[in-house]
Amino acid sequence: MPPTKTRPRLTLHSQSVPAQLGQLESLCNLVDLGARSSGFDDRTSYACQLAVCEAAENIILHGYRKKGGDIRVTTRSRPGELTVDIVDTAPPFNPTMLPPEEGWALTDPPVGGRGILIMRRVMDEIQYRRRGNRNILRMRKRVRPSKS
Amino acid sequence: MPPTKTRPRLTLHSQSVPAQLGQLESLCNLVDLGARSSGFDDRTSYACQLAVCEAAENIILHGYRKKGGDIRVTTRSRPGELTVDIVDTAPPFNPTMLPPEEGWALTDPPVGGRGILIMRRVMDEIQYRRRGNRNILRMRKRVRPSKS
Amino acid sequence: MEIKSQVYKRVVAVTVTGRVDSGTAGDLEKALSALANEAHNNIVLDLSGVEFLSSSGLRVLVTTLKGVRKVGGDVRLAQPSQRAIDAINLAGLDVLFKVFPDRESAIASY
Amino acid sequence: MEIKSQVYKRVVAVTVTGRVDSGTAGDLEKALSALANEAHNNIVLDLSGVEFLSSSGLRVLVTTLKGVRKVGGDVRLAQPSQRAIDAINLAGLDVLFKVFPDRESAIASY
Ligand SMILES: Nc1ncnc2c1ncn2[C@@H]1O[C@H](COP(=O)(O)OP(=O)(O)O)[C@@H](O)[C@H]1O
Ligand SMILES: Nc1ncnc2c1ncn2[C@@H]1O[C@H](COP(=O)(O)OP(=O)(O)O)[C@@H](O)[C@H]1O
Repeated sequence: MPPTKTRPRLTLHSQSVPAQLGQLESLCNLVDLGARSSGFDDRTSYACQLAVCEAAENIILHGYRKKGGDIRVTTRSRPGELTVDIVDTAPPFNPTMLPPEEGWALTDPPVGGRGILIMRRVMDEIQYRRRGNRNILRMRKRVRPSKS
Repeated sequence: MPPTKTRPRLTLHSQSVPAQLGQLESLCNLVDLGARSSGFDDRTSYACQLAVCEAAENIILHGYRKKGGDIRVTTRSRPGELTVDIVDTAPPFNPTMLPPEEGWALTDPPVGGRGILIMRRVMDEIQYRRRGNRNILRMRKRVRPSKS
Repeated sequence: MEIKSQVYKRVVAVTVTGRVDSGTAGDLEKALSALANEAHNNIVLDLSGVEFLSSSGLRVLVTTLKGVRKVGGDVRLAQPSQRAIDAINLAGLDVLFKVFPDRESAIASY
Repeated sequence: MEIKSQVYKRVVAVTVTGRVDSGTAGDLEKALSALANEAHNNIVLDLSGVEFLSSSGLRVLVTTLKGVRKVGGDVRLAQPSQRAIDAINLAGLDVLFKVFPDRESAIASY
């Protein structure tokens, strides 16, 4: 008889905030909640917070610019896996289409362009969809359970 | 009727050590005992230790030189007053006869001659006697009782 | 975020604590460029108390570095927190900054 | 007495702890003159752990000071213990040494 397949417990956290830089810390706290629900350690949670913060920062600065709008962040936690959806209604932008970073000389380091690099390095998957007037950015982070 | 005059309690500590530099710490400990018996605080005790250590060091280095001999240190403690006798059988030397320090230029500070200066600055009285083959150096330190 | 700086003869030690993101990076930029304007170009950044460092903060670090390098200065990091190190590494900027285990050795490296 | 030294680019920080009297001053002299021989002439003496400092120890400090001054160096004191300060003051040598409240500012003063 095959073993009974039980679906791992799913935990959701979701928050919608106005697109303001002062809200970034609040979004980080949400991501931290989600990461903890997935059983991630502090360092992994921090990496996820960084990645989401970079995405949200871009939406505020490059997406909505000075115009207002909202950002909704939803986390889905399963043991060892965190999925984060970041949804906004700014003009369409697909960060997954950006070409990979070009090399640079130590004598002339790049001043910007670190945000999407950080997202890519932290996350295992990044998907972009446009639905109606919404940008939906889905990021996924997996952590192997440590042998304890 | 005049008030009864009670002589303040006297505490004695005494130790004889071979004239070796390695014994200085032991003499310091004795002086510390005496200073505590006089009710001195840590800082005042330290100053007394410094002064006695300088005298003993001189006896070892300039008095006995390489030749052997003993140094006896005796402390007499009364509340607020410490008397220390330092006795040796090295050639006669009267440190109280040394002229006071001459001024020196900041550009050419004196390398030595600090020992007797320290004794004089720490102690309220320094007396020297020669008895038979013995140098007897008596130092006295007084501390006003603090209003507590 | 809190910024404290200690100006020495040849070096200025800047202590940054708390959260450095796009909400606060502007203040850091102001503080660091003020020091550069006063010709304090040998900078030690004490990042031991940094709790969050986003790309906006990193941008300030790199901008400052490029500025002081032009006049022979440098930005060196003292006892960065694990979070500061992680952010710098993830951004691929670890090659840019000399890191020292304590303020003393960072200051004495100039 | 224990002596530790940390050699930096322009400064060497020497930490002296314990009892410095004629029984131990010779070792301090050896350590400091070895540094001078290697042309480490900007010396910071961390005296925070000094429990006793007799004229023999002070003699070493002054000798070292005179030696390094000849080649443009200095001996500066970092966070001296109250006992170290008392000995230096009683010996009237406080005018010779710059004193700093911590190692960092002493090192950065060069
Ligand atoms: N949500 C967005 N809407 C529009 N443009 C964006 C968005 N996110 C990123 N971009 C563009 O992609 C570039 C790279 O972004 P990023 O790697 O985060 O670096 P930075 O924001 O420091 O420039 C940005 O400079 C911007 O031109
Ligand atoms: N017990 C002693 N016997 C003989 N000479 C002494 C004695 N104590 C001190 N002196 C002489 O007095 C000088 C000054 O002593 P001091 O102030 O302690 O400085 P230092 O010992 O560093 O020279 C000594 O150099 C020594 O010539």
